[in-house]
Amino acid sequence: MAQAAPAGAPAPVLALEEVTKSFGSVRALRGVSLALHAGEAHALAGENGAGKSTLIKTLAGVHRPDSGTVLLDGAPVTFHGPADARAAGIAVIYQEPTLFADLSVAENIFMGRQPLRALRRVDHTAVRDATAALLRRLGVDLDPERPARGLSIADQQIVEIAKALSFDARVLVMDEPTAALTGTETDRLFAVVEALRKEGAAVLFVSHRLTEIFRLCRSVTTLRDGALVASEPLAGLTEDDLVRRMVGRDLDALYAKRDTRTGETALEVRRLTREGVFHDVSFEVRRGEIVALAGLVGAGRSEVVQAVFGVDRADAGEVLVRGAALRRGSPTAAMDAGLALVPEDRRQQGLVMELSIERNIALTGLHTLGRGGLVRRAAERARAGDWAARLRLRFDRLSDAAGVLSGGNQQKVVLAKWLATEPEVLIVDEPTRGIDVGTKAEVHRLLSELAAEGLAVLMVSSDLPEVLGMADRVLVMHEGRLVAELPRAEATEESVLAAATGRTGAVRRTEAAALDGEGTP
Amino acid sequence: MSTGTGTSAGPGTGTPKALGPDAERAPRSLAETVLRVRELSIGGALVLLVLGTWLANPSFLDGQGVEDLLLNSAILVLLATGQSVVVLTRNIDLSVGSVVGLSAFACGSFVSGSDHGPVAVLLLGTALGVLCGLVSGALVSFGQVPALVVTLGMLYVLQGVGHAWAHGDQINAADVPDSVLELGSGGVLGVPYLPLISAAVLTCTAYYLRSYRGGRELYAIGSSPEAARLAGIPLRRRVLAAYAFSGAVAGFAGALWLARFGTVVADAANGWELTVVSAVVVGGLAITGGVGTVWGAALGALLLTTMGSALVVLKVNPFWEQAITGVLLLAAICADRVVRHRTTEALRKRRRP
Amino acid sequence: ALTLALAGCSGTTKDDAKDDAGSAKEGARNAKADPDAPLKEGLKLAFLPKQINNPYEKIVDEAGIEAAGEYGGQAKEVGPSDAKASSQVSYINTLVQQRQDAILIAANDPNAVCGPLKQAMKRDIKVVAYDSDTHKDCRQLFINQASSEDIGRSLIQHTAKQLGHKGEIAILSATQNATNQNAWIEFMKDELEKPAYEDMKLVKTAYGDDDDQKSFQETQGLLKAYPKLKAVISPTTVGIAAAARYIGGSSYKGKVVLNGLGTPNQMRKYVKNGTVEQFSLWDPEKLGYLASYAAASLSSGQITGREGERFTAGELGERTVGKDGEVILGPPTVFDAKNIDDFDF
Amino acid sequence: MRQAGGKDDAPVREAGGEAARGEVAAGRRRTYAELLRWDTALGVLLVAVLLAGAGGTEGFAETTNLSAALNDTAEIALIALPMTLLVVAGQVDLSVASMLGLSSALAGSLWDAGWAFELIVPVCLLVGLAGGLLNGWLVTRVGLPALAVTIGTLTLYRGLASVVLGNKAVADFPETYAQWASYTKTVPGTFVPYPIALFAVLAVGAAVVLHRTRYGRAMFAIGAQEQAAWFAGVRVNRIKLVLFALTGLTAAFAGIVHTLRYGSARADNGIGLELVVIASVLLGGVDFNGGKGTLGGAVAGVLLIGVLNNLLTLNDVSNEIQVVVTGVLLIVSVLTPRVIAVAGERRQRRTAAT
Ligand SMILES: Nc1ncnc2c1ncn2[C@@H]1O[C@H](COP(=O)(O)OP(=O)(O)OP(=O)(O)O)[C@@H](O)[C@H]1O
Ligand SMILES: Nc1ncnc2c1ncn2[C@@H]1O[C@H](COP(=O)(O)OP(=O)(O)OP(=O)(O)O)[C@@H](O)[C@H]1O
Ligand SMILES: [Mg+2]
Ligand SMILES: [Mg+2]
Repeated sequence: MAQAAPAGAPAPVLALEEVTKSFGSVRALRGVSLALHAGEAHALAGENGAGKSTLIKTLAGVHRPDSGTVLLDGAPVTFHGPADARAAGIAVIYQEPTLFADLSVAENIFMGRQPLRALRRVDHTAVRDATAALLRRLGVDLDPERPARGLSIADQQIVEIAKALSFDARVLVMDEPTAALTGTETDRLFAVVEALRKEGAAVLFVSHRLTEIFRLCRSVTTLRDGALVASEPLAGLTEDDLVRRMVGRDLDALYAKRDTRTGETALEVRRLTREGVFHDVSFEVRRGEIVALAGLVGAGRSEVVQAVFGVDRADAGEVLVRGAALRRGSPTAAMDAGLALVPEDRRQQGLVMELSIERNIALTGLHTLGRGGLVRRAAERARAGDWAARLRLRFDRLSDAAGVLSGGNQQKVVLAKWLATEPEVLIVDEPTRGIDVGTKAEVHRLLSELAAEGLAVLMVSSDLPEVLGMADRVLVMHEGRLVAELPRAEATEESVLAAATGRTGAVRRTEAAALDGEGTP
Repeated sequence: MSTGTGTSAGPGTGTPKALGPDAERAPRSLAETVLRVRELSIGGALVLLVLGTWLANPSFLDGQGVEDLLLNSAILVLLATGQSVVVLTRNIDLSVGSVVGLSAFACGSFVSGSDHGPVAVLLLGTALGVLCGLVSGALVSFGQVPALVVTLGMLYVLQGVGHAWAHGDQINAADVPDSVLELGSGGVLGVPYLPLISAAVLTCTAYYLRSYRGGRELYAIGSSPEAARLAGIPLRRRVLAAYAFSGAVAGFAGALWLARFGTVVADAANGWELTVVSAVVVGGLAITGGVGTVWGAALGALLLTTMGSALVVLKVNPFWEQAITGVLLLAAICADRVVRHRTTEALRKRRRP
Repeated sequence: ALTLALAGCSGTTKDDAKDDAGSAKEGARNAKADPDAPLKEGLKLAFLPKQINNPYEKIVDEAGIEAAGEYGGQAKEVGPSDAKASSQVSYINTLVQQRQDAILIAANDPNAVCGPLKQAMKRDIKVVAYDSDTHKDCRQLFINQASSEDIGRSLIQHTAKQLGHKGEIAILSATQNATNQNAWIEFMKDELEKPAYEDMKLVKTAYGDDDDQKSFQETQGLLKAYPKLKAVISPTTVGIAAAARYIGGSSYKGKVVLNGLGTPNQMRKYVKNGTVEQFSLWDPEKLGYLASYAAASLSSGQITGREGERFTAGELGERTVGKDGEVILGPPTVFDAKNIDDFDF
Repeated sequence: MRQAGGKDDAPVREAGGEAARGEVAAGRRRTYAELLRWDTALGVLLVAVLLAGAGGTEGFAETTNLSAALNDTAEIALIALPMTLLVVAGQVDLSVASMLGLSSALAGSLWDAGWAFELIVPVCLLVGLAGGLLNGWLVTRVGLPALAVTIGTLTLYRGLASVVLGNKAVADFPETYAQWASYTKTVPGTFVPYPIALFAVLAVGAAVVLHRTRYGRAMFAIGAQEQAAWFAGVRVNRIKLVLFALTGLTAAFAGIVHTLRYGSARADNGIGLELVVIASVLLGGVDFNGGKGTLGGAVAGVLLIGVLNNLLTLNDVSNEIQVVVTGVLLIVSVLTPRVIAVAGERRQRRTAAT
């Protein structure tokens, strides 16, 4: 396969040559080569499980290649650990944020590289100030001294970005940094990355949002099943070309939302409040309807759906499913009533990483898999196998730990686990985070079909095209309050963004607000 | 243990992650209180206990009384300091009791009938402790095996070795040189050496943990070993060092034990591992690592020993002593937990009015 | 209430608990004693101390093992490293399995070891208790260091003399459940009832658990809690050593009397520096020696453990089995500044 | 270790087409893996020790010896069952030995007061249940870590035992019941004493619960990732509470067994037993961090320590050395699987490189 090095360019800053890497019987990388040049942004594309993260971890010194070489400035190097790669000026944003939950944001960013003062003591003030400056540059409002515990996935991602930007990297590697971000944050990130690139940094960028690839990068390497498909300039390629390279075939329309007739109210939320987090949130979702909950990062969307499902306890208000009030603070009660929640954080909330794929999928429906508390293994396996096939899960064995799956495939397991409960109301929080284009279409088709069959869907998503494409109705949150409700016809990028940023003048006052009046006895 | 790591499980447990992102906007003082509250509530309990006992029996705080209190807690404070450093890295060292016993006996046989000075004894004890710590540490960090199992194994191994070596022999105070015993009973300006030494070790450790990269990295490792690895922290070296430190402190404490008690059998500090761990836990260190300070652990140790002394001074029926200690212990950790929970809840509610 | 009553009627209560104790022993005892039988060669004896690494027990057992050499027997010491009530039991079982000729035991708990010892006697293994007794049905002989009554009363008598029969006293014992300790303490209390001691008051019994450090702190606590305390009696070697150390290093030195049971090597320093005036103890080596010979005589059939039987205990000369199979070593020695240098144990 | 029959260039299987073939291959691989598992290895080791003992040590293989040796592990074995479940669920109970002592002391003092033994047993069990519930309540409702809570109740329950019985030792329990707990009375036709027979039955029950029921699945999930379990609708708190209650109950029952077996009720019965129980469970390959382990492994761990100690004692190996052996075994138990894994990785890298 041809290397697409720009003619006349100097030796690449960082390159891989013929690298292979296996995990057990899974061959994640098979003879892959890649070259990153100073001042150039390069994209890495591929389906879920194609080997992108593995490649990145090889560059970062996390994995040692089984064979093949890593070249730094044209000379072969061996990284014995992430520390070596860092020392060589490689900054990495990993797909899954890995923060020190108990430490402050500032410490997280400067851990191991804190500025020092006399006697080699850590200069805490300098750490804080430098962090504040960084966060300002990224345009986020985070207290450098708050602990990382409790940050939403998006905020965690932002801290990771700040961490990577905080040192003068020669190579900046980003594994799906935007998966949890909304457009606003993505724009800021791109501006900063662009500046770095202009200063001469080499950039490697992974994303399943193809538009972002075209916006940021000049060339692209595509992987399929761990093997190199092509490494070429982006100029002249279309999104469809890229998809074809990734998937190996053509894809149909991306968003397959079917129009359906909505039925009676399935889920009703009345004046739900969790003090300090969200206030007076009221809305309803009907059978057959997909309702999107939009807003900026940190608007409180995830908090609302978690309270609805009962994993967090609301301070006031009630949740009704088919007219019956749910017991507060009990996910079990919610599940019994037919609710399902695909949570936002798959590593902490969605999956038990150490358990096998089949047990993860079975976890939500153990009582249906046997009698008298017993679990029939065959039933368990069948259920898992079924859903794995429906969601095109890539795995080695169903008895493998969920933790060894690629990010996108983990997300599919979470989806499978909840869809398998055959809920009547499905709440999904960032359902397609990290899922590749092909499967995303699949998921959307699935949601749409299920809605057509009478399922009520409440969807939190930061992916605006997804919101606009899928939702029958869009609810918009701003700073913990529901500020707008837009029917499909009125929902446009502008109207949603305007409401999400608090410019309420532009938005029709919501029905939900009107509902408040009658909701109060 | 996977308990309490940022889970919102259980309706009653509340969400430990409720520290607001906008904590900044809440009044500073409150936020600061929260940060310090761990040490505050335990310190408060300690003060209450001392005051209460003193009111009931004023001789509790006379010269001899204070001296006894300080002397009694000195060794436990030391051990708790060493243990905290290990616990911070999300590990545990159950072998400390055995290390103290072994070191005390080794130091005893070393000085018995000789005229070695205190410095030689302390060095010997420390060296022995470092050795034990390095073995546990190497197994945990390089062998990548669960700390609890390894150190429980080390507890047995060292205890067995110590007992087999002593085999019923005992070091008599009469054989220990006076210069060594002086270390245990003497003092400067009326303050005994032992608590001074403990305080010095404690302060240095606390300062290192707060103000040096190495110290901060210990917190990082405990908070998330995975993230620490990705951040390029030399994980294994740091964990090994933590164990070596804990071992060194335990070995050092063994030498002090000899100096203080003079009479030593191989099972000195036998069974102390759980006492040390409870001191650390009472002091607010999370057993899951990354949270707490050595000051807290020291306060926990002080609280435990003071409780024991206070009950005797209060003439509590000896059959009741242990039960009351248990209740007080539970009360202390519950109070600490409740206070912390209340504050974080209050903070959350002020986040977004 | 009804069910309670019913259960009370039909249930097993203490009164109908049957004790078949002694039947095993009776069987063994039916054998006739033959006072002229020679000591058998190659007897296998096992000493089972309370705790294997207790210095005092070690002295006793080593003397006993040495004695076995004199009459051509083989003795060994086995045992647990903690003084728990239950931990001796598995040792008894294995000793039975090893078909020892005799088991010599210092019982941690008179009841816990009873059943297994009976099993041993059923298999014709002789059982001799020493230092700390088990039930009289569960052994053939008990080698008592001194009669419990003597020990208890004389400790009070000595202390009273030192105090001039006046003042508050406290006892620092070992564990709450130590049988011999509790027996002595009972006799101490009984002695104190006498009119001669009406000005003396026992204010507290504290427990140092035979743990050096705990005993140390308990002493501290006693002196703090009872400012008028004039004397501490510690009838345990660990306790008295710890108490001596605390008192010797504190302001109480010379003001508070310390008496009890201790070994000369441990206490020498405190006698010399004036912390302790006197204390007492029997000779632990003789205890082991006597026990060893008693066990050999039993195994050789010279005696069966009945009252009045006689046997020769090597250098110690002839001894007579007393009531309930007790053999008494003799009165304890009182150690003070004058004689302490004559002893080394 | 390539997939049998799989195409070389299809390393990652998509569900569907190749499923059947893949499963067969996976099944075969799993049996190899099973052989390398620590708990299986431990079972093999146990058998080896038994055989070695029977061959080389006089008196070991006699039924009386085996009965006595087995019965000596009775309390540890009984408590190890719920403890295994607790540890799998990421919790721990250090107060078990104290609860054993409390139950024993209570039985003693009630017996001394003339109560019927048939009435004493349920009262002790109730107290055990209450103690377990207190532990569970503090963990689930107050939100304290299990280690901290049970270190506290370890002191409390032992203290209560001493309050109840003081320094008395009560004996003379009814012979009929004492017989049932003794090693001299065995299940007819076997050398298995009744406490161990009961343990065997309970062990089967516990194994079914842990490995075959949804409650067992939930325990694994809680131990591995509590928050994810809670999000999946697992009643985390309820399961923890029940486990703590069961542990307390079993500890109290073990207290009665202990009392009858030794014929002695004392406040200090079973002191220090908690670490032995935990050591046995951990030796059996149960992960203290939760989420991993098998009941069979824990049972093998308990029996191995018991049998090995008996064998060593019979061979006059001193107690000190036995302690060292236990320690070394513990260390080896965690080191071995690790060494095997690392060796496997090495081999894999070599084969991949060529
Ligand atoms: N630690 C591991 N152990 C075993 N298998 C692994 C491990 N890490 C990755 N894999 C496997 O390697 C393959 C490639 O995974 P990788 O994470 O690189 O995919 P990816 O391209 O990043 O996918 P995604 O877009 O979903 O993030 C997957 O089949 C995955 O299951
Ligand atoms: N338990 C918590 N404690 C403290 N802060 C929290 C907690 N949970 C969330 N937050 C913060 O509250 C805000 C609302 O979070 P939430 O996750 O609901 O936002 P969101 O609208 O879903 O956005 P995102 O896209 O980040 O998920 C965020 O700023 C988040 O950092
Ligand atoms: Mg990936
Ligand atoms: Mg969210």
